[in-house]
Amino acid sequence: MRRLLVALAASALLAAGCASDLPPTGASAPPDSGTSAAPAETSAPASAGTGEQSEFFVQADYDAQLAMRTQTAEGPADKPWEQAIAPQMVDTAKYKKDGPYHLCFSNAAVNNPWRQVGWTTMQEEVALHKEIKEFTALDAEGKDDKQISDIAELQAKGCDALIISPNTTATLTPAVSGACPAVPVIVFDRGVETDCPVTFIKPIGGYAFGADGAEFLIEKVPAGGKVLALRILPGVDVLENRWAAAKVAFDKSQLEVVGVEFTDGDAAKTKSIVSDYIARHGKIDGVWMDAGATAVAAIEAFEDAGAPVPAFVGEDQQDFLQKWKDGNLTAVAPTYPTYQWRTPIIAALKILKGEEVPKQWNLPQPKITQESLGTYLQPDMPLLHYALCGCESMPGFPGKWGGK
Amino acid sequence: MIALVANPTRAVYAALIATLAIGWALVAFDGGAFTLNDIVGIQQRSAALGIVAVGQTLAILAGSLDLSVAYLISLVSLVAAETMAGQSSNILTAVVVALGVSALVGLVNGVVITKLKVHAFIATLGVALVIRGVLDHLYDGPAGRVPVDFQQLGYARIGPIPVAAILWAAVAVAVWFLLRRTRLGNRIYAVGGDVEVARLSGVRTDRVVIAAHVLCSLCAGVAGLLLASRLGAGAPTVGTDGGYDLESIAAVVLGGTALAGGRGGVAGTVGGVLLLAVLDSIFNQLEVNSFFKDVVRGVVIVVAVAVYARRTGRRAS
Amino acid sequence: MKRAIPIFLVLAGLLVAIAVANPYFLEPAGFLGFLKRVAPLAILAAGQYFVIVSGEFDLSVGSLVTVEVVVAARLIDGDEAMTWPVLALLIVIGLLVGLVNGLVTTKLRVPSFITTLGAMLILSGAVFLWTGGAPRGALSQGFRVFGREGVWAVLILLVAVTAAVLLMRADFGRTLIAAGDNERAARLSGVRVDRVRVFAFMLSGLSAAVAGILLGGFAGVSAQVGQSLEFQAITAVVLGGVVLGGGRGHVVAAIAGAFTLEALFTLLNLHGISGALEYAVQGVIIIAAVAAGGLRLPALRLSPSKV
Amino acid sequence: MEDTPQKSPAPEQVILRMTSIGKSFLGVRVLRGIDLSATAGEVHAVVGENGAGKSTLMKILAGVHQPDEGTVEIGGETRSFAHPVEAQRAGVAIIYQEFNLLPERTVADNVFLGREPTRRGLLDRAAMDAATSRLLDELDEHSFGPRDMVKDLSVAQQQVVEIVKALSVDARIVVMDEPTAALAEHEVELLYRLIRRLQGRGIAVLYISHRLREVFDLADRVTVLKDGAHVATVRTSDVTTAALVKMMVGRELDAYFPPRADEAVIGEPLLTLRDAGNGKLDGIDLDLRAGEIVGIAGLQGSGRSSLAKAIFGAEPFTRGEITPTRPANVREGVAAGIGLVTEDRKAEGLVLNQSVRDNALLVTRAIGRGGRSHRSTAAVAALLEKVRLRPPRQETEVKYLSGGNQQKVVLAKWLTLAPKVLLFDEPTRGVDVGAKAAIHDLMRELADTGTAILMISSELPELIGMSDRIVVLRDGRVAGHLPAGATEEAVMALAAGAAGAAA
Repeated sequence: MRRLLVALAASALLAAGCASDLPPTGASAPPDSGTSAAPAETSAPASAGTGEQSEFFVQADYDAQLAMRTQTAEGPADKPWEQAIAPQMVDTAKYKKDGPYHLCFSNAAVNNPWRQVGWTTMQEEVALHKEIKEFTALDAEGKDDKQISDIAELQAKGCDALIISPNTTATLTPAVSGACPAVPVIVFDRGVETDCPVTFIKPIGGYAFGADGAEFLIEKVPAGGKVLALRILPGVDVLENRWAAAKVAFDKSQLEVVGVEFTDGDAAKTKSIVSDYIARHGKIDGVWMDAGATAVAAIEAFEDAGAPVPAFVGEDQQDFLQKWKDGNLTAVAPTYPTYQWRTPIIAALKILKGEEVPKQWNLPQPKITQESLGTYLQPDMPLLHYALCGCESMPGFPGKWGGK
Repeated sequence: MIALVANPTRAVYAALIATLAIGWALVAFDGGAFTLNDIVGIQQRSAALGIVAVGQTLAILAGSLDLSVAYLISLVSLVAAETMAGQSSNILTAVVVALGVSALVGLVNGVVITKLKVHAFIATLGVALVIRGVLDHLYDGPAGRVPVDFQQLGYARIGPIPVAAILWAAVAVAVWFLLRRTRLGNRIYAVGGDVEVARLSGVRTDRVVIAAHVLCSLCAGVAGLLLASRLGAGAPTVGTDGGYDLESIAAVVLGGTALAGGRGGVAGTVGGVLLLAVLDSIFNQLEVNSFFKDVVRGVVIVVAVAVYARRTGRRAS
Repeated sequence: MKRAIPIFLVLAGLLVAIAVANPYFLEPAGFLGFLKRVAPLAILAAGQYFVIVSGEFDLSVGSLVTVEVVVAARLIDGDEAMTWPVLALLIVIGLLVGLVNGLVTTKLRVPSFITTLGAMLILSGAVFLWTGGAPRGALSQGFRVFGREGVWAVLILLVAVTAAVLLMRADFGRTLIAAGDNERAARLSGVRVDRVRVFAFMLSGLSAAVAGILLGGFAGVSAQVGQSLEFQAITAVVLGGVVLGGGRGHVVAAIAGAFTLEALFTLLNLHGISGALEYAVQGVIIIAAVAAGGLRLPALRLSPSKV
Repeated sequence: MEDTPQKSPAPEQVILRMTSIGKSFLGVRVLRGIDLSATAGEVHAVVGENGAGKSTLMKILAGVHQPDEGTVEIGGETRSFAHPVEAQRAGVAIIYQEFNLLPERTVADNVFLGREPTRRGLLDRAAMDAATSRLLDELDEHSFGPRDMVKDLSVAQQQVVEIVKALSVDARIVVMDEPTAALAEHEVELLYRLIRRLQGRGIAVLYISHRLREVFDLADRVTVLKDGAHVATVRTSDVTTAALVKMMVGRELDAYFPPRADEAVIGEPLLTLRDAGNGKLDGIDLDLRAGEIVGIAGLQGSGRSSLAKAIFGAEPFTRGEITPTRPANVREGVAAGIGLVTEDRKAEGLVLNQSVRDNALLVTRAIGRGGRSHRSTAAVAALLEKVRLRPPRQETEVKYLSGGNQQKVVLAKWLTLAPKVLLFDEPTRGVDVGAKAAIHDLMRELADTGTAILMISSELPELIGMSDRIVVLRDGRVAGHLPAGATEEAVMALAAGAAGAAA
């Protein structure tokens, strides 16, 4: 099949007598054989109210991620961004060259606080390394098409390594495949459906995130308690995975999921939805969220309704942590650490120095609990700061991140 | 200089050349240089917006406008990619189906505006919402797969010229030809200039407006196909992420076409799109952040239209 | 006012349907919650009404709402003492943006669609340029009170509605609608057409400032707080039977349009038609409402007619 | 009148025959039992006062309106037109006062709009240009070509474009609605030549005009309408101007006008112009005195409306001495107590979608004069009573009123100003007879209470009947002064210049 496509592509090229920026590999395989894994279990107890299992659910990935939570990461203990869980190292000798280096970065967007914190962190990481003489970054502004052009443009800039944070998994795959032969490619955050990048850096993943929160609620909320699940929007793989894992956990539990709602990540909408549920059900015993950006708005809905704030799942965003501490809440914060923005720079330098790197670089993905809250909450950081930036010891801290 | 400003089309090209020159200098000062790759980038970057804007020109010339193009682009990319399902043999069917869907949306826009007498702003905004609802309901994320053959549309080049740019040029020339050399084109200007005059001259004005909308939607459909070929799949947010609705209107107006209709043309629109693309490219070279870009873009659009308004104002008084 | 009757019937129907589906709605707290939720959009609709009835558009209000909230958060930065000065500043910003929109539209004769489209890009770009991409700082509790406590929101809504009605009955309002109806006749009667239009834009800017204060108060700082509010506001106004192109429609009907839109969302949510199809339903209803209104526009007047 | 000798043209030559045409709008009968016929090569004038029904009749012929009664035969066939285009296809071309042209398009584009020739499916611009050129040549028009933009043409040239458009559809009937209204004197001559050429091609020309001189110059026959009814159709050679005027007016001139001002009532000048001028006017000397109605006569384009607009401040004077105030813009004019009742009520006088009340208070509100009491329902009721609006409903939208009532609302608007000077541009155009008298009475009452009034009118009987003094303009200058009760001939002689004082 693939050969046929390649042949077709080749003949098309010949026929047109023209050049193409299209990668000749054609349809490429996903990085892991996840798609061929057994179909997800879709049966759920009707009472759970969690609906059908997501079509994004892949059992093998789920199992792998949940297992990774308990595995010990290799690497320096005080630098989680340099740690890797169960690394399969690959040789990078063929990329070895002398510095100084020109690194390039195609960024999907800087359109939300998480990316903002990450982007700042990455720039500071670059500043730490004298051997990087030039760092060229293009912002795709959340547009797939622009990112495809950006990647093509960066390839012509004589980059020694190309870091890509893809805007969308499926649609950026051809562009990434196209860049691989020309330059060592490092992909992080969202993945692509090809294994051509030298390394793919990510925290453990969405299943672990979702499960961390759900397990917390199952532990804290008495049996029969009502749980409200708030999701940002459907269709984003990372977010789908978070919910899928939570769903699996809830389905096995004695909790009643009274609703699964989409908030568009809009604080006002979140607050309205939660208010409606409080009004309708009188009492909500737990709130699960697939991202913490609107957690505070959801908490406020309880405050404004004069209801006690139930067990909450948030994220490592400063405003939530602050609220948690001030309100002495029962809460947990799974994280999708922004320190992963440091790793690609480190990885790029390793590659260019010929040091081996993990093929899939699984970063540890801690969750913030009541016990560790004190260590992560830094009072003088802005409300939309993400605590797991791993940036506290960087020279620009805290000013560059807007802190005081 | 006065002569340049006297004609919006000439003005926008003058601005384009000036921007290129200034951009070149700035980039050189910054230690970079415009390469062949950047030129290719500009063409690639502008092709999709260019095609949409050429279509939007038709709607605006006819005294209307179309806010539904962005969602239509997403819809078309999905319809095409799903119909192709990775098979080269399905390409033709997919293109036909995709363009059929586009034409249908254009027809609905046109009919709602002319027969139900709903203001174009509301009509196309309403249709946009309907498409959005359908998209959200049916699709969770990228879907379908575009075969490699079809991806050539988005990636192949003939020498330094990307096929996408050739497609854009072809669409622009076709629409230019339509406006200059066909009855429909003539009547689009007439209807946009003065509906009553056109009606009294025997022009079936409703049909002209509907035709303009169908063509506008077809252009959006072509852009959707192009984007699907670039992405290798259909994506429910590709149209809105690109901001093709308001940006295409901005490009048209930047090109000197009057928002009220009846005056302007494709040449100006092409200039407007290229101007935006060159600005983009320069900003990319200088790694200016996207917020600053928005500010500059907003200023450029308002200033350009203010300059054109001064021109027509002087003539009127 | 006669043409406004349908919107009130539709609104009444929707409210009854909501009450049937959710009796809590009839309790004071439930209804207060609804009012609190409607308030920002209703105020924006009132502001947008002034602009539309004068024959123009204001697409910049969504961005402006975001700007207001982001500016407030950065300047207040959790400091209660800053609350009042910043509130005053927000009002000034709203009025100033309206002033610029109005002057560019009337004096430079740029169609308001383009002026405010440009303003939309400039505002959102500029504010994030200033804050480095994401909102910074924090709102004070004093600031949050207006949006969080239903009583305040409802009070502000009442004041806004009353002010809007009084303005439309005053000389300003009557000359504004006259300018939207027939600019030339208004000019030849001594109406300062440009000035009343500029005021209309300033009122729209002011409404965005107030809506921003309410929305920021309601749910806190967010970068997308104002997203697509401009289209919602225009939709609400048009639902109220106000004609794009100017000169016709009542401000109370425009505000009722906002209530209707919000009631529609609430009802769709109650019936589980959230997210996806909500938009489709909204789209169909807007077109149907305008078409059923039998509005006949002589021409698409997107640009100010020349005199 | 009906028994005026009338020789029917030979039937085979008759191109148009309208029989017993009747039409009502909203229950008001505007036309009844109208007969009209035209033969090939004939110039047939249609005359009548404003509101006589000329325009409605022509719109029926053009397919804009459909008749309630009667038939339209063209070339012997009974036709009914649902749409203007059908009338056009049947060979009826209408040249409206306001041209139906697209300023942003070329002459050829305009001529062939809606019927563009094609070759192999493509627009044949060469053919369009050639055909347009040919027609322009035939009309002996060489001052512009097919490729020129219409916006760059003069009014007279645009009229030629309209005529070329009519010729290009092989029109058999060409209707011209007040074609000389916007033309300068020398351009009128050219128009005459054009019309003769149309005649020569066997086209029937229906010529609608107020100007009896033109009627006698051009027309073979003339049909007189009055109050929506057919009065007579006569050969121009069989009738005198006086007889025609009598048929049109149907009454003694003075019968309907309020008595003129007493010398005693006329007071001090409230406005004095000395050597005033701007782009369109030059060397104007004029006094407007309290209690006096000054009539301004002149052909269209002589600067009558410009004079009113200049005094008002809408198109201000740029030179000369104007006392006591020289408004630089409308607001200054209004603030100085000057009001202007514009010629085009709908476009310039009223905000049609607003209520009677809103319109009546528009000026008050615009200048923010007076307190709340001025805006009270009672105050507006008193105002409407003063202008005799019937019925005096305040909340009715103005667009639903008759022309006469609309004009009364315009008047009410200015009365709130208690104007020192009130300028009337065609105050009774499109107003029915009853309302006309009421408006005339109101004007006189205003004058009697000390307002200085300037009145522009194309209707000489009205001008003569109302004015205490007449100033005649020609080409933007004062051509002469006439006392009250001057004859129409005297006015026309001055207006058209001695040489042109025919008829």
